[in-house]
Amino acid sequence: MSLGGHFTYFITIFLMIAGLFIVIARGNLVKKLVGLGIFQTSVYLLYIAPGKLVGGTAPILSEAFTVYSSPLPHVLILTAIVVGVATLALGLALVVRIREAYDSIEEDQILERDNQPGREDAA
Amino acid sequence: MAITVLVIARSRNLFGVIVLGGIYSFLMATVLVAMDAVDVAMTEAAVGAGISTVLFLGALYLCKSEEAQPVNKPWLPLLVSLAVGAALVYGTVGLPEFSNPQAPIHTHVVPRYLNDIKTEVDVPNVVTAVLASYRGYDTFGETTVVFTAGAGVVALLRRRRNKSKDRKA
Amino acid sequence: MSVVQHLPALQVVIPLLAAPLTVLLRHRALAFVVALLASWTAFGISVALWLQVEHGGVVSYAIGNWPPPWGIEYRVDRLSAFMLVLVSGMAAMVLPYCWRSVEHEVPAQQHYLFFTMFLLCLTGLLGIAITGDAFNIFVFLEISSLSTYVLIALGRDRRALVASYQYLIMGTIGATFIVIGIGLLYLMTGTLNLVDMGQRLAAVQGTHPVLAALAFLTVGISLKLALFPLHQWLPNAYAYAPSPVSAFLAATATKVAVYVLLRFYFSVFGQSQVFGLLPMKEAMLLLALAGMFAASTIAIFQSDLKRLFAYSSVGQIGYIILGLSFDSASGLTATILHLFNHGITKGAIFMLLGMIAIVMGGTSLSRIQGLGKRMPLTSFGVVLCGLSLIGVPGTAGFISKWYLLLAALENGQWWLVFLILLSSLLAVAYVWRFVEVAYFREPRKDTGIDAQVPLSMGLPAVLLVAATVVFGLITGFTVGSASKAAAFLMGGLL
Amino acid sequence: MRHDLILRVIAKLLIPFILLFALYVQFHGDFGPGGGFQAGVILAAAVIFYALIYGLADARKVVPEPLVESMMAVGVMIYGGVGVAGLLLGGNFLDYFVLDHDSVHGQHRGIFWVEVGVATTVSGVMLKIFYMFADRGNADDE
Repeated sequence: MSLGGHFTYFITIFLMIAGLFIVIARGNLVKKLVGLGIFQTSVYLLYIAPGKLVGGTAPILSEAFTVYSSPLPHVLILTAIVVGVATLALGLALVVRIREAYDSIEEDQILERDNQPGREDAA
Repeated sequence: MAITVLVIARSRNLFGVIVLGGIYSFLMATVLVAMDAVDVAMTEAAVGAGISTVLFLGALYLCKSEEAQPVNKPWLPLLVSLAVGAALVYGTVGLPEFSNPQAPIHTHVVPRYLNDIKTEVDVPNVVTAVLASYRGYDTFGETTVVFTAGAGVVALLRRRRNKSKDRKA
Repeated sequence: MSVVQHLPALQVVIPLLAAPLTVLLRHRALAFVVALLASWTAFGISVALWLQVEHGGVVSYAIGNWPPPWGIEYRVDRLSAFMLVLVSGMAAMVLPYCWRSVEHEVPAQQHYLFFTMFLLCLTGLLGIAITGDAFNIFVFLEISSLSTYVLIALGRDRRALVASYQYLIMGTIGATFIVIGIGLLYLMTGTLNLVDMGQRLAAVQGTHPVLAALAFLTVGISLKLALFPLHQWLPNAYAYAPSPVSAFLAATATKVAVYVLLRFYFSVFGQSQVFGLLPMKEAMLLLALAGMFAASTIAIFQSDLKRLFAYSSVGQIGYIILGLSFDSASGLTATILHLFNHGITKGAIFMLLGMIAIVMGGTSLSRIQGLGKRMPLTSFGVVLCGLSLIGVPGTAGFISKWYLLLAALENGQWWLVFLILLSSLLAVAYVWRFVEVAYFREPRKDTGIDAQVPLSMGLPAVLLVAATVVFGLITGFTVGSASKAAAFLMGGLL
Repeated sequence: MRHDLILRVIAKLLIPFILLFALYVQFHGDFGPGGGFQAGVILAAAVIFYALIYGLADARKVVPEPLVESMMAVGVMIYGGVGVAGLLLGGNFLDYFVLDHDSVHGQHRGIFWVEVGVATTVSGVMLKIFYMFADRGNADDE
């Protein structure tokens, strides 16, 4: 269990912490989405890195090679990336709408504007 | 890559953040190529650096581009993130080492993809074969997710003809 | 070929393909008809599958004819069959209700997209319940989540947008946690098929990655099912979403998340691992109790009915998790029973609230004064469902609470019996707030539009209210299915 | 930007190549990296490029909105259609073996159509999202 053998994991984890931190700590709605993206991207590494074999090649079969990296994680992550961008698109659409409705994309300002008195029964 | 992320976390200029996000995606794609995941790298570059950046900039154009000063000190989030990180370190320490051919992901399930693909599907790019055939249903789901997002954005952003009637609040 | 053989695939594919069809048609009425047919067919299929499982045991279906674990498997066992009936049944009930309800609550241009999203949400939930593949769970989870975000954001109030955004962030974090958990499991076992995973995990039981995976999956799924400290997204989301959406989500979305939790705990990790190696039992007990008391107490102080009952949902989820923490067959039976019973009760309540909102112009407590006179039937329905939430004999809620008490007694935890009864008193308190305002105050003069509740809304709501009473009296289907499913899970027969 | 001659000429030269590249990625996915999703993204990028240079209105004329919206749905339908075809021909859902007498050939056929479906949906959705965001921008200017 050498440190080197787990190096890729530690990088992954660092990125993950940073991404998660941005999501939770930042009040800006767009910034949160950027953080969410980083958080998700770091997961890709968690999947892909263990699939690599030193000396192996990309899993495109040909006569010249015998050792390939594991293809299954690649497939999963392709799906995950697509899901990620779909979420992002939706999130941004929401941000745009929020901005139109509130004229702000800062979380605390939005909450402030909702809590103004006399709004409770405005429907 | 790590530095890029740190700058993103500190910076309050959203435009810069987004551009950095694009750079981050490119770096990530490079790493992925080094990991032999060419398909994934290509997608990451197209999506992360391309589509997402365009979307972000598009959204940014509609919003303002400076982030306000955070009011409270972010200790709690930091704690939460670090706890998550700690859990992951705890978890990954027991994982098989990098590039270990005996790891379960190399010995179980995958060999059939690599060995039998010639007789079963006969497509040289194993990733494509697994994606579209063996696990085709996941891809069907994925396409549906994209469709959901598309229809969802339409539902959210389509311009209303009668603007006065909606959004009373 | 016979149709019967392909029911598992059709269960999900029919609503899935109906969704793009509605987009192509771009017509409100046609979209509605398509959605209605698809959801009713799905309900029929789920009942057929339930019968099949009841008689023939586990149904396995290899998609693409690739045998598992290489391909993706659909696997219907007793628990998933039960879930399928709940989810598709609720959809079949809620859809007719949507027709008139969206007229009031959703901008006209988006109507056909509302049905598209509704179908996609249904698809996602069914897909989660039926699949036997870990990653496939994630994919369908995202289909249902994304469509849910949109459905919530279609609410009229601008706060719906913020609620939806918060849910998107929390939900995505939850989903990513689930992916991490699945990833760790995959790295340790090399497979994604749940059954295969469960078998291969036995070899690496108790190792660090597996325990970390357990933790990540638990946290991720808890975010989705709104377990007490992670529930922040739920009240706003339910309160500002269009009412049919609230009804459908309250009845199904969190319940399916519970299903995923059960699935991972019992089919993959195995109970010995979950409850033996980590203090899960204690943690769950604590969180469940905290949820029951804190959320119910918050519910009492809400000024809006929708929010009130949304917080009550968080409290009720506490009961569901409480049953799980007993780690016994009867506890699990109570969990599964409460899933179902609370699902139909809450579905009924939110439907009734939607009707109230149309007639009275809102659901805040100050607005519905004197509701008992203006809408006697509707308020009577809410009271009935409220009784079910409290757990009064003769309603569905009583049955599940009864089993919960039995399970507590079985473990000799007398103090828990006391606590369960005490928390029911809190439920009495928040239901009483409604009763007090609706029956003992004079109607406000300025409220009340001269609107009639359309039959297409009233009928499904009445049916569901009736169901809460019927399932409180006739318990063969629910208790039978739940106890069999529980025995099946505890036996670890897979 | 509308009168920038150089940009327009370059765009006119580039766009056919982008389209060609998209097709290459689409149909060469069996042999090299690539596939329906990537091709869809590139395809959408080509049209977005066109819209940036020539203006949104022109792009709408070339690729009208109803078409884009239909593409989103049609792609999913194609994918599902392949699955249902498998059902009708006596196999399981998404069963490509039965799509042709020769099972390997059937696999090829299945993968081909599935990728077409993915590309259609993805490019449709990406374009639609672009149009939607662009639309909102104009709304603000009014």
